[in-house]
Amino acid sequence: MGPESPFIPYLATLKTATQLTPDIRLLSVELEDPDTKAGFDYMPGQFALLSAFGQGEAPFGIVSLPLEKDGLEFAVRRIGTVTRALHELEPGDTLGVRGPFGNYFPLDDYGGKNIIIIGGGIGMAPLRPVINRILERRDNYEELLIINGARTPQDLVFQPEFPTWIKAPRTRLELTVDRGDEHWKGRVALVPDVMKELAPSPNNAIAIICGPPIMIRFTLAGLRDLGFKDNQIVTTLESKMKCGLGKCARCNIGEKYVCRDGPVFTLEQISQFLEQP
Amino acid sequence: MNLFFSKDDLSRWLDSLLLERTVVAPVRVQELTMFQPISKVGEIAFDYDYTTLSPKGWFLPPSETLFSVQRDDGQVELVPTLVERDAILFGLHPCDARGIALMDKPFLQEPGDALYRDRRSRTALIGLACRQVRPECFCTSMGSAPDDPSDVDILLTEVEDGYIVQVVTEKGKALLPQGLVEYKGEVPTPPKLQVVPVKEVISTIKELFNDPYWEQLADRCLHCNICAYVCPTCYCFDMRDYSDKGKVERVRSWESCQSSGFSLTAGGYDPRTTKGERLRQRFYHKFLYFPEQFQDVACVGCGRCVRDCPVNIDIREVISDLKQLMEAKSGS
Amino acid sequence: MDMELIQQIRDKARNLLEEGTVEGIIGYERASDGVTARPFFAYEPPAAERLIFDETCTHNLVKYLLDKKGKKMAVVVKPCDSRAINLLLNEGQIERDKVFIIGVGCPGIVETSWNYKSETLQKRCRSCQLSSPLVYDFLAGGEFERQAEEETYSDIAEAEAESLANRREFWQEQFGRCIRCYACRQVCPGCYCPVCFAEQLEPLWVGIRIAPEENELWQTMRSFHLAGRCVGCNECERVCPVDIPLSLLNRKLEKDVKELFAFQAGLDPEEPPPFATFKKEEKLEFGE
Amino acid sequence: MTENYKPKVIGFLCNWCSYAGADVAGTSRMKYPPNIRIIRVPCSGRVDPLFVLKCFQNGADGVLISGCHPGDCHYTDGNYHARRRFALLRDFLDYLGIDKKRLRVEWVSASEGQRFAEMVSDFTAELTKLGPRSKV
Repeated sequence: MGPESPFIPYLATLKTATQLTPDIRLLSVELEDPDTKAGFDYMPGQFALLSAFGQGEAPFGIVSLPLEKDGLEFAVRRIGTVTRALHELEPGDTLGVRGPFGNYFPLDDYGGKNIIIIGGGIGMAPLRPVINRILERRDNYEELLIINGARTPQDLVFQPEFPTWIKAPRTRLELTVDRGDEHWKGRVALVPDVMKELAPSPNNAIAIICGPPIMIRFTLAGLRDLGFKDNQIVTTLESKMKCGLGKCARCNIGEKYVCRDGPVFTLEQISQFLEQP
Repeated sequence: MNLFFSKDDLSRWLDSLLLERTVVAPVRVQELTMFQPISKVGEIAFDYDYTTLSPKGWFLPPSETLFSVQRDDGQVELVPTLVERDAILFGLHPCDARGIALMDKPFLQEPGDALYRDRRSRTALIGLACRQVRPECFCTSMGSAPDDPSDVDILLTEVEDGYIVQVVTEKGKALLPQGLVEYKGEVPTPPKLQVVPVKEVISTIKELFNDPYWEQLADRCLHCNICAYVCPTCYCFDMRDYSDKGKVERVRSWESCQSSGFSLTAGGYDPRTTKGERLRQRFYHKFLYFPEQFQDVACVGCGRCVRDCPVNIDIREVISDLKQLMEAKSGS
Repeated sequence: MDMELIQQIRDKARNLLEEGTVEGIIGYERASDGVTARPFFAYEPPAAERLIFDETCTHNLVKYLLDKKGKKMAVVVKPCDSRAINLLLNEGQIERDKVFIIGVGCPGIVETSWNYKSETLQKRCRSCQLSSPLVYDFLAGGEFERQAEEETYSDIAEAEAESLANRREFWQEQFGRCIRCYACRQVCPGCYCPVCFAEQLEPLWVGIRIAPEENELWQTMRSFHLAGRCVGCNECERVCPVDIPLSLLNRKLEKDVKELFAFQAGLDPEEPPPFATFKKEEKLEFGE
Repeated sequence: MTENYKPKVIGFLCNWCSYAGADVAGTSRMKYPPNIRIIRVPCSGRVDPLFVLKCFQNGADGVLISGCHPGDCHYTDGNYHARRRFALLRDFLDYLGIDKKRLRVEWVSASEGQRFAEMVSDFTAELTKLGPRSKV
């Protein structure tokens, strides 16, 4: 199996690891081989398979933007054997990266539109590069509404970036939690209810949502009530993925392979899936 | 142009191949026949009618190490498993050869699996045409035939005192000794087989996705992995790292859509939880998803799942059930 | 084929469905090879006509009750299968009032495989002492006088007599063939853990590697988890696609449990199984 | 027997009696072979047969399970259950080709440091005679 085998990860070094929430860590990773690093181009919405050698591999959305100075970033929630090992890595340790895989958010098609971004918990991760890419080219887009929900205040993801999001032009950041605590002064409500309350208009708008299945189900219903059509709602599916190459047939939902045909789909596409995710 | 091998010619030839190649052939193991590397030609069960497991295991083994992780003074190196030796896969029936050709599609599709590709290119397939068939065989309905040479390098057909040698590819030709006598005799006609109406089902199966048929069929299913593991065209796999015995290696193993953890995500979400959904996935992958992705049906009609399913979920019966359901549905 | 026995089962099944006493019948129907039998689920009265019972009805249907928890089901039960009912009652997996047991006086089941029915009785039937199921709500075909031979575990004794090295080599070869299809687990009424130890990732007891050592750990632990619980239906050995003689494992433990603890699984739903109890004064082999 | 063969022994010692006994052996400088790796468990009843099998799979040559004398169990009946469990497992392993002498179950109280040291020495000597497990 020569080096070009798609099953062999690129070696990478963990540069920094910052704790975003009690169980989510932001890993900043640098590919060791300079040519690979230069050639590793990706778009918001694509994912990679991270290897914690000795445990295994798991798919994670790439949450940084390409050409950012400090390499690839992944938000990893500690939830299984691989994620636990990733949480135990120290800066300087070696890990494996395979990718980039999958399709991406077609942000260029959303030029001139109002963008509504709704994320729940770790669901915020794949949406971060979308937000930062929109802020990078702010004039291409109209209003940007970000609804970021979590179980508790310390579970809100990407808090260090909230100030820049709030200060960005024509951008509105709405935070909400299921359960507040003594010094939480913000909203205490479920994401779908916040969305209904803010009632964003569907004309010339695109809604990008990602979060736990229960949140997605109710948020979708709310969006439809507001008049959003299925081709205006985009999400990224989280399914069991092993190879990322369309071979191991673990990630297929209906006739679609999430790792190659997705993970980004419009609701219209998903509704035509034979099998509902 | 057909050549001819006497039984002794064949043994001598295989002996010569054994010198510098691994020869994998059907071998009797207690009451079973299994494809195994042989050390002497005498071990080969030339007259076998079926093997419990298909020869896919030579190209996608039940378990294999994809690469091992070597750490010396902090520097990590990934050492891939390499194919050491050329090999001969001897005595596989045409249906199994077609199974391998079908498995080539996902594994060689860009970006191709290098280990699989190396094994495929360094293994010559010497097929053995079927002289008798079993009641559960239906290869002709699946585009193969008891004497179909299309997916092997050489096809042997047993006749009175030897074998007809049909050279199919250059790779096969290069293996053969010089001066083989031409076979002028009459080529035996292959046995007839039942017809299974799979073509009609392929085009209509989509409509039956939410039909209660699947839950009823799955009532008796045990959700073991037999049908997937004996099947020549089931290639789903799982990958995990092992760090016991002082080495860290990434292992790839067979996995089946019937097992409980197949579509379970780490967060606990599983799109397929009921028995019917799980069993349906097996037939939809074979008769809809694979055809949509690779324009071919992922079944070769070898009858292994029919034979080994503990509760007789018979793929031919499922196909005819689906046909009747469609006819009832469209009122024809 | 005893048509009189079959008719009794069909009539009983039909009126159970007509009365709505049960939501479904778990029984047998003819398999697609026209020779052997396969499990069959009847939910509508007319479907009862497909029910059969003959010497090829080898499956232990009791395990299917675990998929139908909460629903009242009827199940066709042979004497050996009835021990599985007692096992699952003893372990609180099924509720007696949720199961209508159609017992069958069983003439004995023959060795079968796909498209093949032999004349020889299965090993478990040759030594079966039960003339009718231990528990039933309706008995089809009446009791069956058995002239069963004594279970002498002669094959186990033979294996025990082998040298340690021979035994090691024998089992290494048998376990070497295992492909971990887990059919032995999926068919077994005693195997119902939500996450089997073989599928646990934390800790990784067995893992996904299909290799002799992992296979040995799997087979040894699976059979040991059935010590004092295996009811001897021997379906695990029947379904094994690579012919591993699993009954040599289960019946070895069955013999030892009888000798050490005078207990046999599934005979009495109230009696605690061997590992759930103990006798202070018993010596076993560790002195004191 | 290769001279430098040193058997690898895993010892599951119950915290209340045998582990304390081993401590006594240690603190009073009683000599016993260092081949044993001790794993403290709350009770001999806590030892799962899977632990024993995993030890043998990972290369142990011998496994010791030591708990309180029957009747002295801190949890009243942990050792009674362990006694039944390993009486059965021992014969079963032997049946599968793992010599039953490689699995030893002993009752050592907190004061029997001497007896613990002698038992471990005796067990290690026996395992040395038996040779490495994988060789069998």
